[in-house]
Amino acid sequence: MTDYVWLIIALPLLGAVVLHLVGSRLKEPLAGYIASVMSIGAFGVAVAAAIPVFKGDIGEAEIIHLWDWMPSLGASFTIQWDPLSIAMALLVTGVGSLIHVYSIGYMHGDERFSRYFTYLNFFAASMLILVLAGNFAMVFLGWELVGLSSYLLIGFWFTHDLPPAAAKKAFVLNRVGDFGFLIALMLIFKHFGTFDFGVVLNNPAAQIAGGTATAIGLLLLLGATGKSAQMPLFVWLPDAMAGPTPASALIHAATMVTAGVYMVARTAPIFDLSTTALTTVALVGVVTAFIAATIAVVQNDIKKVLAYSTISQLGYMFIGVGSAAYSAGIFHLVTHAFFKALLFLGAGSVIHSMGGEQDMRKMGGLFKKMKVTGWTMAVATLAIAGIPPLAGFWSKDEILAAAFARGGVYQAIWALGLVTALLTAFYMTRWFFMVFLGEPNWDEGIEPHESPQSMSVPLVILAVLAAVGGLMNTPFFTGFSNFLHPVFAAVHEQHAPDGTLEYLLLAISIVVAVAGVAAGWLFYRGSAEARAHLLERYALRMNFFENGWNINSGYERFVVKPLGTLAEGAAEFDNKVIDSAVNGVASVVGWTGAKLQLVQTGFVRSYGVGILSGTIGLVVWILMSRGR
Amino acid sequence: MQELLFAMGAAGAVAGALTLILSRHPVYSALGMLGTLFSLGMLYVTLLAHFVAGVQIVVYAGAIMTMFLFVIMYVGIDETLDTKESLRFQRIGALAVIGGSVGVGLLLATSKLFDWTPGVTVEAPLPSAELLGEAGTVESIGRVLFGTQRVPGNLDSFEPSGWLLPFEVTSILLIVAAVGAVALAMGRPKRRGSDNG
Amino acid sequence: MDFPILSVLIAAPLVAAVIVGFLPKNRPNLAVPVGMALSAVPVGLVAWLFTAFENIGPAQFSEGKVLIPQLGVWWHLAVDGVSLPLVLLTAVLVPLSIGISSRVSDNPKLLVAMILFLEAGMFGVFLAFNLILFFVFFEAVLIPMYFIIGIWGSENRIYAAIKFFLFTAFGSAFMLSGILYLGAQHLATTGFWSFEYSDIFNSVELSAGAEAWLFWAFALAFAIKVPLFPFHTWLPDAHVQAPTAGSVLLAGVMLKLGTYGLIRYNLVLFPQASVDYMGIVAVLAVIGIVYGAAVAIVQPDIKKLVAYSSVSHLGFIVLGIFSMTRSGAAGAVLQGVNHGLITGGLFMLVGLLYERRHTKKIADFGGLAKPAPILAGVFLFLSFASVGLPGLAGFPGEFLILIGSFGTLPWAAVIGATGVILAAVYLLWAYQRVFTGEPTVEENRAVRDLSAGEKLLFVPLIVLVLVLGLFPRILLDKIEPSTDAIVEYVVSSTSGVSE
Amino acid sequence: MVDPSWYLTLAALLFVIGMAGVMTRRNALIMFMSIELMLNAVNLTFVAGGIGYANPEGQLAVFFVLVVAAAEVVVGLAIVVSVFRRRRSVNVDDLSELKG
Repeated sequence: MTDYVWLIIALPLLGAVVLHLVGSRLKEPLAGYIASVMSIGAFGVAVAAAIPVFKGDIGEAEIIHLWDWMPSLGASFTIQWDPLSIAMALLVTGVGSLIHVYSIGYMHGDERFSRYFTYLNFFAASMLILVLAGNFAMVFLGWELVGLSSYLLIGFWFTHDLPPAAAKKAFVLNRVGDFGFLIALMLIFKHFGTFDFGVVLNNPAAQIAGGTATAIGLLLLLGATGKSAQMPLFVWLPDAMAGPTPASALIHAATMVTAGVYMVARTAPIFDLSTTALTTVALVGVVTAFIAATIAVVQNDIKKVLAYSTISQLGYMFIGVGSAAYSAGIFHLVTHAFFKALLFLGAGSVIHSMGGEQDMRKMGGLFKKMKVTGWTMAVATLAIAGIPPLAGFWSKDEILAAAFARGGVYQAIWALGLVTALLTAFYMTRWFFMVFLGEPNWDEGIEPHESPQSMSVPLVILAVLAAVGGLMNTPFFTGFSNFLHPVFAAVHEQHAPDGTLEYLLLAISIVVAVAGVAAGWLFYRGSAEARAHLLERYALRMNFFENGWNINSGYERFVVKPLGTLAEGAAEFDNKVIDSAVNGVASVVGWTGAKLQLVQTGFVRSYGVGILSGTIGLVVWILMSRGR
Repeated sequence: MQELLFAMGAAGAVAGALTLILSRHPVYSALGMLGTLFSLGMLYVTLLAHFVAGVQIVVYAGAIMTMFLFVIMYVGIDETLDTKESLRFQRIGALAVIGGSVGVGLLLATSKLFDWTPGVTVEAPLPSAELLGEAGTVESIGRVLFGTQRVPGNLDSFEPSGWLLPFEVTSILLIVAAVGAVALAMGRPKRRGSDNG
Repeated sequence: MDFPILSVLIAAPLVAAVIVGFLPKNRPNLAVPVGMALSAVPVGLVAWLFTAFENIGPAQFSEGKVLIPQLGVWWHLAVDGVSLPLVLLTAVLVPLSIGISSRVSDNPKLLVAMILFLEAGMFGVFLAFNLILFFVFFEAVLIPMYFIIGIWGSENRIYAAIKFFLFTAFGSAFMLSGILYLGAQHLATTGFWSFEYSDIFNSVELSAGAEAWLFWAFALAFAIKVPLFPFHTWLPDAHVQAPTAGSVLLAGVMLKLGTYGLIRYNLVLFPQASVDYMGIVAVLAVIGIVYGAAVAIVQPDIKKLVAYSSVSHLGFIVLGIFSMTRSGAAGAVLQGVNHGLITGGLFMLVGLLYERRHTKKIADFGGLAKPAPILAGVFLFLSFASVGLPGLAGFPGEFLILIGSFGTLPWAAVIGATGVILAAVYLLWAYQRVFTGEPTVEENRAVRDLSAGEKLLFVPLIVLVLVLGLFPRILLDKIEPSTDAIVEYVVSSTSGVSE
Repeated sequence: MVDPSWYLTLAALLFVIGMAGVMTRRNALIMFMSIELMLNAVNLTFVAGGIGYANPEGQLAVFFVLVVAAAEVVVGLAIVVSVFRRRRSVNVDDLSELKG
């Protein structure tokens, strides 16, 4: 019935192939149109295929087998079409389509315009492979392909120095995570003998004990921390902002980085077997959320703030899935995709109109010049800050409530999450104020202007989604959770508490969000001098936060440098020890030969002596052996 | 009588040999060699190997030594080499080899380690002079070499000996040697650039 | 009698070499196109072989003629799932390596003839089912490669050629003694000499001690060829000095002679010893993976970097073979093909870079993606394939190996998996330094992109890398029956493998 | 009749003298003659041995030795001549190019 869903992957892939082959011969907007059509087409197919599921006509997950990949491992190209993958597919194609359209305006004039859309389409296809996969091997395929497209898009402007380095850093750190994923896959195969979701995720307790589940869970988490930029591997994401902004919006905010969350939710049956793994997920999430938020507070780059904010919000999603509130985590993933994509696109719009300027200290007062962007950003800021009834509020609150309800260490997580929520509201308000309100601090000659329609229309659509998207899952109407329920039917899902406690937690969330926004407003409404004075007093501590808790330099000092030294040492060892040993053997042989060759005097008479003494020796030897 | 002949021949041979290796002038050496060859021919006669004796005189003393003298003359009879030994250890080595071989010989002569006469005991009477004389004739050697005709004139009764083929093959060796000698000694046109002395 | 396809397969390149040798002296430009055209004949033969091949375990297309009856030496050729992919790889890589030599000015005729001679030898190694015949081919391939390195190599070529030759010949000496011992054992048990693979397999009974030393004698020869740590130092030297065609065939095919030998001979003839020592070999393989990658990271020379990456990748293959699991062995064979295509392609690119810039130092390059975007793109594509990106050819083999070896040697698989990270580090870092940024040096700005002819050379590689990445079944269906049978035999006839 | 062992002893003596000549003389021609001497000594043993065993084949061997000696002398002297042409010397110590 829905076996045409492979088109969802095929269309963007086709777009990528076509653009790759003929893109350089196409006139500028055409490439963008083709790519956008492919993406929108995929969205259309996804919607069409989702309708029977929405209607409830299809209860079970549908498995569409395409072809065998590595049959002996149970690895095949198989699409699993169930509510979770539907949600992700709709999100990827939907938000993706908007970003495609937006990019037509944003990338206008770039000399590698068509190449950009090749990559974008390719990314969409890869991400769809990831979320539609019906077995772990195919997930891994998508997992790596999104890494590749991320690499290509971050390093898109390859003639500059920063993007290629950032791209490589992103890929390598992702690989570190993949290392964990890979070992998890090995464990899975060892215990299940296949990678098929249908086998592995269908009552895994029958095959593996708690310890194995913990191991698999933690290893999957390592993979997820790489892809979803969590502690301790998150350092690549801020650097990844070197790529084109719409790509950041799509890859590093809305979709790819959420793959880790999706992964944990998808493997919920395994995490369900291990409290340890689950709690670790939540702890990683909350620590990341808090640290990233503290860093975001002091960033001055318009995209870096959003990058750290993304990391922080991803942390929330991890808290959600780590609290076994899987649908809450996915819900936040969706709402976050709306408002964070919106924020990035808005940032892109600002950067576009400011001629590439990214330093917020050189902005300010843009609201008047860019009405559409300003308004949509206001919605997005409030949404992420958690002001009801915008999207961010509902999802964040549900996560925190679920964590609180779980009790124990989770209540500490809840508390820290709340602090982070406060920080979030604060730094987003700061962001909005620095960019859009206050006095203009533009450089000479910059004439801010509203962006073209291809950019502003997606902004508006996303703003609407960010505003009302949260309403699909509130304490009063749990539509989204119900929709996802079949996926998590077999696991012990944590739900937010009911009744009074629920409303109390709701109230606390509102208070915190408002307080954060108010603090930001109060602080950044005032004069710049007063702020500067205050900042000076805490400059030292600010440096620490500004440098991202020195995690980057820590890596440099404790990982990269030692590894480099080790590699140098190995090369030296190779040269000095192993190769010298080989050459040593050779020279021993050579030396022996040189010594032995002295026997060859070249004088016939010496040879004569040798021959004759040998003859005598032989005679003696024969006689001796005869005589015996 | 025989003992006297043997003593004379032996003395001549040894004297010639010593002349050969001790004289500084190669012509004297050649003459010494010649003496040895004649003495050996005489000894062959005492051994009743008349044909071998004849061949010895004709081929060795006649042909081979003539060739030696030819070459000696060609390279110059005044070619005398310094008697001072230039190679280290060469004399010592030579002495050791000679001493060793003499030692081994003496050892063998005195000890009974090795029985020299398989098939014929030492005590057995030596074959008669007639029989031996028979053995040294051209005819008997020809028989051994080529085989025998049981019935004279009847080719069917011919029994070849195993020596026939090897003996004929030696002719190939001689031809090859002759060709080789011609090729080597023929004055080659000097090739440009290849002469490194 | 059926058409002796395998003998013809070996004869075809030899005939081609002779034809190339008789090309007119005054038209040296003819050698490369003629050589390529003639090397298409084996491609066609192998393609036919590939389609006619049945997906069963035992060897097929067996053909034999006794050469030395008294010693049981036969001209016995056959092909099975272990050798077929490697034969295919050889047939594909040879035309490409001839094509990449089109700019060789110094006696191209001889070079092409050497390459064709080499091809015949490599076919022979993979197809021989008689130990003596195998040994003869195994040694014969050294000769053309020795000349290819020694004549057309760069500055230090003589050193590299001799090192390559002596190193490999040293190992072979041990193998030869092992082969002779096996023949003599056959004489002792059955009363007549035989070096036939099947005879030795069926009738030679070995004591535990004999099996152990024979295992090491064969393993040493193959370990040097592979090359396994610590016998690898000839490889970087040989690769750096060799001309492009030499590097392509060296990395692409000749290293596989070693891994092929390990499967065909060590595993099957000495199963108990293989199981006994699988840990030791796996340790060496894992060291090779990590060590090769680590050394590759800091190489200042791009060709050396690719060479050390081969050490790392070949470590994976050996690990797969000695995991004694079905997926490990199948993955090892598959990875052999994939590595050949990918690394062969990388060496071709490095050769083109050298042609353009006359340097192999990474530091001399920079920003080449701007003047030569297609070259950069192909390099990046092959780099990602080499890194093991799923969907490209490098992945299925590596994945099968890791999954398989985790079953029996979990620690090795885990440590080996770090090689996956390191591969990304060295290749992407190299890409970054060579291709990205703004070209600073004037020569780099003027680097020519791939010409049409050069593009054509990479088309088959790229297509194959994609096809094998997405549809590895094409090969796996042919590989698995044979490797499964081998692994099952080893596991069932020994004790000590715990899966 | 003299006992054949006397002949053998004489042959051994001549052989040793020939050996000494080969080892100590530098003149290629004298070395050659020494070698001829050794061959002759062997011939003597053949003949004497043949008598001792009453076997004419001992004498037969002499002919073979003779042929070999003749061939050797022919080629050897040719070599000496051609070497002399090049180097104006028959001193074998000058000919040490084959030194290792």
